[in-house]
Amino acid sequence: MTSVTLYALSGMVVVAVCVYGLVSYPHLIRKILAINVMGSGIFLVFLSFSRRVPGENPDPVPHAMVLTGIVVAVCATAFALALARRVHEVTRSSYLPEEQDPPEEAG
Amino acid sequence: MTLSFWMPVLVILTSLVPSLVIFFMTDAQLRARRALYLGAEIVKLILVLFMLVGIYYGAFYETRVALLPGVEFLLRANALGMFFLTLTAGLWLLTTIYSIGYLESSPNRSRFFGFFGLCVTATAGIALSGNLLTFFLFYEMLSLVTYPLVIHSQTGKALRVGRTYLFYTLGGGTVMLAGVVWLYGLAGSVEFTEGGSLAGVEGARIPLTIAFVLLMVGLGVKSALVPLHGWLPQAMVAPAPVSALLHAVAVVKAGAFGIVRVVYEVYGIELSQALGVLGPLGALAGVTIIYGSVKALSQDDLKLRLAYSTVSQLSYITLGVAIVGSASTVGGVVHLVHQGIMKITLFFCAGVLAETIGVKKISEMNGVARRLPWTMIAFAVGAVGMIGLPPTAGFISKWYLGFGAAQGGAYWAVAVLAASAVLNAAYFLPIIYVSWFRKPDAPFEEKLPKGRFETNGMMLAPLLITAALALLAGLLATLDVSPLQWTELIVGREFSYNLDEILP
Amino acid sequence: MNFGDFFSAILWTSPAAVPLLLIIMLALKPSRPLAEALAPLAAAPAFLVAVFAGVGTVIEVPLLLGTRFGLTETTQVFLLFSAGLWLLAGLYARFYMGDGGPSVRFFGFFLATMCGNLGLILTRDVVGFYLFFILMSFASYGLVVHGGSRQAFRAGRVYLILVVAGEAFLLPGMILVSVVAGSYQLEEVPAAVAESPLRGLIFFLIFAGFGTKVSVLPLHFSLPLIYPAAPPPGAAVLSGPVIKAGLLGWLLFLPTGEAGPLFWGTLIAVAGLAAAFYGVFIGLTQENPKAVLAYSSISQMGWMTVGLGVGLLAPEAWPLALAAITVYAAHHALAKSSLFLGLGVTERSNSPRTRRLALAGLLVGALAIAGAPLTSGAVAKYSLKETIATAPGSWPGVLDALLQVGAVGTTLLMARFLFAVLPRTEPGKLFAGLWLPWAAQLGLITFGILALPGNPLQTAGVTLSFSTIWPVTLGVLLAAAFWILGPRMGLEATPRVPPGDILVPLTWLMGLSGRLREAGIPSPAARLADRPTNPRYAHYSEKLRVVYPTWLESSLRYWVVASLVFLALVLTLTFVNLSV
Amino acid sequence: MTGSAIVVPIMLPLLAATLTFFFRRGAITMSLLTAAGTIAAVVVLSLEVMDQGPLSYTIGGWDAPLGIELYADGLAAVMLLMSAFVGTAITVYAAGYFSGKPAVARHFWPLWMFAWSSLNVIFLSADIFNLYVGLELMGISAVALLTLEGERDALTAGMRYLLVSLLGSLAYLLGVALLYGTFGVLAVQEIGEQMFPSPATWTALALVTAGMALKTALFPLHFWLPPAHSSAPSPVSALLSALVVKGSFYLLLRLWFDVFPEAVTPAAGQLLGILGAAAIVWGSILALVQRRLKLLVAYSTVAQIGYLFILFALLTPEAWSGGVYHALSHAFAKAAMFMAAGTLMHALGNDDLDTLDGSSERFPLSVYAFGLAGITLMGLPFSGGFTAKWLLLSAALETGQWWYVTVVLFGGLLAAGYLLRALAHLLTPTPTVKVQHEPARGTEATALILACVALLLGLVSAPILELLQVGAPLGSMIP
Repeated sequence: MTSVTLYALSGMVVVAVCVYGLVSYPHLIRKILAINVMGSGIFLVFLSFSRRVPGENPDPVPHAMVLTGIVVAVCATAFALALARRVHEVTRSSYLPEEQDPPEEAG
Repeated sequence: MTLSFWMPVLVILTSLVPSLVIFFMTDAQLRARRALYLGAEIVKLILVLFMLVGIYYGAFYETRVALLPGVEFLLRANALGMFFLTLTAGLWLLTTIYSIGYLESSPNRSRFFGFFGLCVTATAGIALSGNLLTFFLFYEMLSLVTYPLVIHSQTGKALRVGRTYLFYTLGGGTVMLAGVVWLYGLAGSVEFTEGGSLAGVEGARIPLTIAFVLLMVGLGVKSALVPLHGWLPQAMVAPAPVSALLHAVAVVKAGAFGIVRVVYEVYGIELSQALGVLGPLGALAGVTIIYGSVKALSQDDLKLRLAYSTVSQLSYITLGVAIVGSASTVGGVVHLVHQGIMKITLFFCAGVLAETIGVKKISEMNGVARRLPWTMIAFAVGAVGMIGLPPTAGFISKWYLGFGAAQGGAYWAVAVLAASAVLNAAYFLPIIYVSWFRKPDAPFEEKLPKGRFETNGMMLAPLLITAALALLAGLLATLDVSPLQWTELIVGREFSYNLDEILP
Repeated sequence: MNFGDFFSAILWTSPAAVPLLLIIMLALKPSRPLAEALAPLAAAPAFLVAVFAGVGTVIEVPLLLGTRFGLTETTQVFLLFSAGLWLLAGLYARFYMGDGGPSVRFFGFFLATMCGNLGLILTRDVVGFYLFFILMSFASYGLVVHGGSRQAFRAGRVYLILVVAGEAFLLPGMILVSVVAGSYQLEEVPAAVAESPLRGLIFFLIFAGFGTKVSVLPLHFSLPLIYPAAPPPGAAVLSGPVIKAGLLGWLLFLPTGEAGPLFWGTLIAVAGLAAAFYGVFIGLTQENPKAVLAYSSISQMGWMTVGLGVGLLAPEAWPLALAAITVYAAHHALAKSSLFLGLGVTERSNSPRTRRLALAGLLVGALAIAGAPLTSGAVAKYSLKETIATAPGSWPGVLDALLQVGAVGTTLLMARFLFAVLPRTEPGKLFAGLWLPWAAQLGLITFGILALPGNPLQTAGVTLSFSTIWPVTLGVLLAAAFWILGPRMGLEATPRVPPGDILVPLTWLMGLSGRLREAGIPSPAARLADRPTNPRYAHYSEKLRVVYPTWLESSLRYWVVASLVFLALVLTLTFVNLSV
Repeated sequence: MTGSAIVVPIMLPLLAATLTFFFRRGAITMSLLTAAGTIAAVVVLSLEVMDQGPLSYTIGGWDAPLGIELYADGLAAVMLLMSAFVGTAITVYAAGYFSGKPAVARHFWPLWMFAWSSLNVIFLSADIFNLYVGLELMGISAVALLTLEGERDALTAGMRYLLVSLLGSLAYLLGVALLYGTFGVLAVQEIGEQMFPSPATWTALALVTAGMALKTALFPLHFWLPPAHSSAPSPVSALLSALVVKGSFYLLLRLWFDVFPEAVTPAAGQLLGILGAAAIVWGSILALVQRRLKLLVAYSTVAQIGYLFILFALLTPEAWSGGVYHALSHAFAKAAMFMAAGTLMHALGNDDLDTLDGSSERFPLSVYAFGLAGITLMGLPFSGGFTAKWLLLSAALETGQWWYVTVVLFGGLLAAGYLLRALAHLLTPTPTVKVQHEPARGTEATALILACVALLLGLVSAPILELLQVGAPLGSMIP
């Protein structure tokens, strides 16, 4: 297993874990975190591709993309956190409305 | 861009533009509105007559614009279209005069006249459509612009009915659209041509048959073929001029006109016969004729009775189309106009009764002829025409229909006509009877200020004119300007029928 | 069109056009007095045409589908007696219709009926005939209901139903006739019908269609209602020219003079015989003199029908039959309407002298109907007898005997009529205008025979044969016997059949569904329609429409669901691509 | 026009976003000027495309992969035209709508300009990573706009929307990573040329498609849309429904037809088509049971989005054009509809259908706008919706997939059903119509004009369709 594959696979594992987190934890902060970390997992996948051809200089493009991606992710996370706070202020709850009631009751 | 190109457009614009302008007028700008409206109508009528003469002498008017790549918007004046257009333009003028009298003091007149004009625009478009798509465009437009007229009073009932109306018409339109698209797929472009534009399509019998059924469903809704007629009696909540226009010219006639177009100028009579679709269509028309009449018998509401009568009468046109033969075709097509002038007379009368003395039910009509003799004379003329008695226009239609049917061996159709005559008599004669021979139960409630005539002159004049026309169209059927002669021209020129089968 | 053509068009259409013109003048206030004054004379142009215009000319007028006018020998006779009767009835009506002058409405309908009646005789094409026939049929409704009583309106309704029913037969009949003839010209109709494969159908339609007017059994039931309802001048034209129009319809449209199945002739002859005797039997039970006359008309029309049947049985002798029917029609029109006019005079006679005179007049009319010697009735019966002789097989013997028996019956019926008139009188003013037209008519039916072609003395002699004398004598004797002996033997209580006879069970049948409904037995259709919506369905519908979709929709919003759906989509898309 | 003008539709709103953030006073003027400038630039660009075929431009002369390459073909031009005209109308409407709410307006203008800019970025970008950036920017600004007024429903809906949007974008990003890993390039055209089916490309396709389906709210991933679109301030509802969902749809269209055509199987297209058909039915059914006007309109969006996806199943030039044309006319009509609904809601206090009874007496223009927009949504002549439907139907019949014919036609009827339900309320006269706020000047007219344009789109479809054929992936439908 090359390092490239290792990186890529571990990135995918991170993504998968985060998807699980996003799905199963109703708390907003956890969800936001899951998404944030999921972004990092994808960046990991990206970076793994920068050394596609062994022996050559690493491809700079994924770096540029990851940098841009990080900026975007930071913005998004910041905005999401701010929004979550507002939601909490207004609704006195850190959950989305449908997640507050146990699903079986709603059904 | 020549005269030939612009004439059809002009005819449509003469009603479209004033209607749009009227939306922006207040109810108070009465005089300006009337002047604009009547002016437009007269201009339109002149244009139509100009074209009519032109067509008679073989002129050619066509507007062709690409709508989609490969799909054209085509307006073309031919004899059949002009026939319908003339009816539209003429009755529009009369209906407008009538509505001016009818709606003297009601609110939202600008809206009313605006949509009214749009309705006529759509009908003119239908008349001038040169291909199936253009026809469909105006056909759907008609459904829409009539809706505000149906719900004009905006009562809960009117809105409910409006909804029913739209469901029927839009539903029909949707089904029809499938047929239209399919035909375009099969034939490339479906223009209305003499002998039928699909005549050259090889094979594809099943798709053609299905498309025919789809088209007939769409057209059948408007022309109120049973079982698609449910909306028509309900639509009676509309003001009388609207009912008049709905029943005589615009909506129902558009459907019937479409059936004529589709059978003769899209499929062509030979293809239609080969597909075996005319038999069921005729049977359906026959059922509708009887069913509508039977239902009319039990209605006490005058307008409702007239509505069911329309259901029945409309199918004469379909019947004429479905029976192969020149005489029945003439009978069916001429009924487009004949039924129009007769039914509009009846609705005008119903409106006068309601507006002048508040009579809406037949059970309230005892002795109304003493109060409104001229109106009831006109009513009687219309009713006699509906029964199909000579010398009215209705007789001519029925005679030709029966004649053609008998010539073609469709004796069942003759029987249907006879039965229908009896039923028509059974629901019209009692009305004439109570209005002329019974004594009024109580003094009539006078809803209009006393004037020179028995009712508002603006309402009286149109109905007398249409009644006279209904009489003259029958009496002078041999004259060159009569609807009958024009129909024979159409049938001979555009449907390529041999007119020798028709007796001189 | 040159002036000559134009003039002849005016001339030929005037019998129909003048009444129409007068109707319009009546409708408009300014010209009303003039129209009222002229209305009684409206039939004058027709009379002039009948007398002076020749047979054979046909002119075309561009009305409807092209209408043709003209006269044949038969229609000339029809026009002659019809126009004459219209004139007389018009003059009579002018004076009869109340002190305030004749009512505008009556004359409106009178003129319209006249227009139809005279028009149909003059017209030479199918459509024109149909037009005028319809006009006449519908317009006479106004004459029927003129009195405005409940009975009048009931009679009118029954009459209209029959008219409409007749229309239902006529329209297809006319259409088929035109189709098989390939022409609208009446001249070509009989031969074309006879040769057509559809002749059976056409025959039936025409027979039934005009049968409603001729009052052939069982379409006869309106007559006993409408005659009593209509005022005397109205009844006079209804019983005279109007009812004969139906007969004329038969003459013109049935395949007369052509070899056809004998079945038709038999059918018609039998139908005629049935009506001839049925009319007598039911008529004898009537109390109202006008109803008696109505049944007499049914009976007499039956005899004319017999003539037609014989004519169809023996096509080679058709001219003879035609002549007989025509003479009979003219006679009956004159005689029967004279009785109605006379009834009016009698009712208004308030002095014993005038009353006696009036009764004497009625007696003359009644004798004419009975076929007494020297009256038009005798001539009519004689010509019918001659026709009967041409019938094939054993028909002549049977018919001849029946004709004699019928004559006895008719005499009895007339006697019944006279007895019924005796007690009746209505106060009113008796004008000379009522007497004169009536007297003219009586003159025509008695001395009119002298005007017939041929030697007048010979004609008179013919009417004096034994066969005309004995039935009348026997009838008179029988009647006298009844009159004298009846009360003593308790024969006064003859069974009373209500006027319209079979109408009674018919109305009962027609009203059955209504009565059932009133009795609380709904029709199946009504039962279906009345079923209320099951609330349970409404509940389910609400669930299906609103509750379930909303629930499903909100459950999609759970993250678990949403994410799983998302993942499922990703996987499906991958799988879908892999799989191919 | 020199090639550099292609950046105007991106730069101008971006500039305006910055300026309006700092200078609140002239925000409206600046936005209107931006709108006018964008329209001008877009029209010129479209004429150019029509004239010369697809244009491409590298910003600052930096070539890919590091530079930013812009590309405009017929599809992009049509989308730009859509965003320019609808955007301008939204600007005008918002100027009136927010006139009484300076605090909200202050944030609205920069965010709106930002969203507009990012939308144009998506339409013009020629490489898949830039598309990601545009997508994220659009998503975030959309959520921010949605939560502007800070109401409870809007906040929770916005939160949900944000999470969904991020998930979708990340799925897309992962797809981009896989593509880059496979091909080593980012330019749309180049990947498209090299494309071959492989597990990596399949996975990438699946991720990208699912991500975009989520962001476009394709059934059954539409759950976030109705609450979000219905609770937003009305101009925002309009721009979300009309434009933002079209952004992600556009992306999907680009990728499927320009990047993945070699890897896509018909079965995948059928899957999307079937989901689209389901969306039409499901969205309509839900719209039929709504009690609130804006929710009804939002569910109508769910249904209308379904039409867009049918083209993936039909895969003919007509279907492709029809789908795009539907996106176009829907943008105009839905914006008009949300504007009209917003006017009524604002004026009458809430948007319960019962409350809206009789609004036609007071606000005829808005009700007309609603009705006219409805005509387009129902797909009736002469509207743009009809043209779209016509094309889709002919394609469905041509390919023999008659069930789509049924769905498309039936969808029109269902649309008529729910719109008439709303209209019936608007038209029912009631004696008590309590007007809380008079609508600001021009808001009603804007909605009406948009609705009219949506209607007229049917009449002028020939030139637009012609423009659309420039560089069309499936080949031109014009013979």
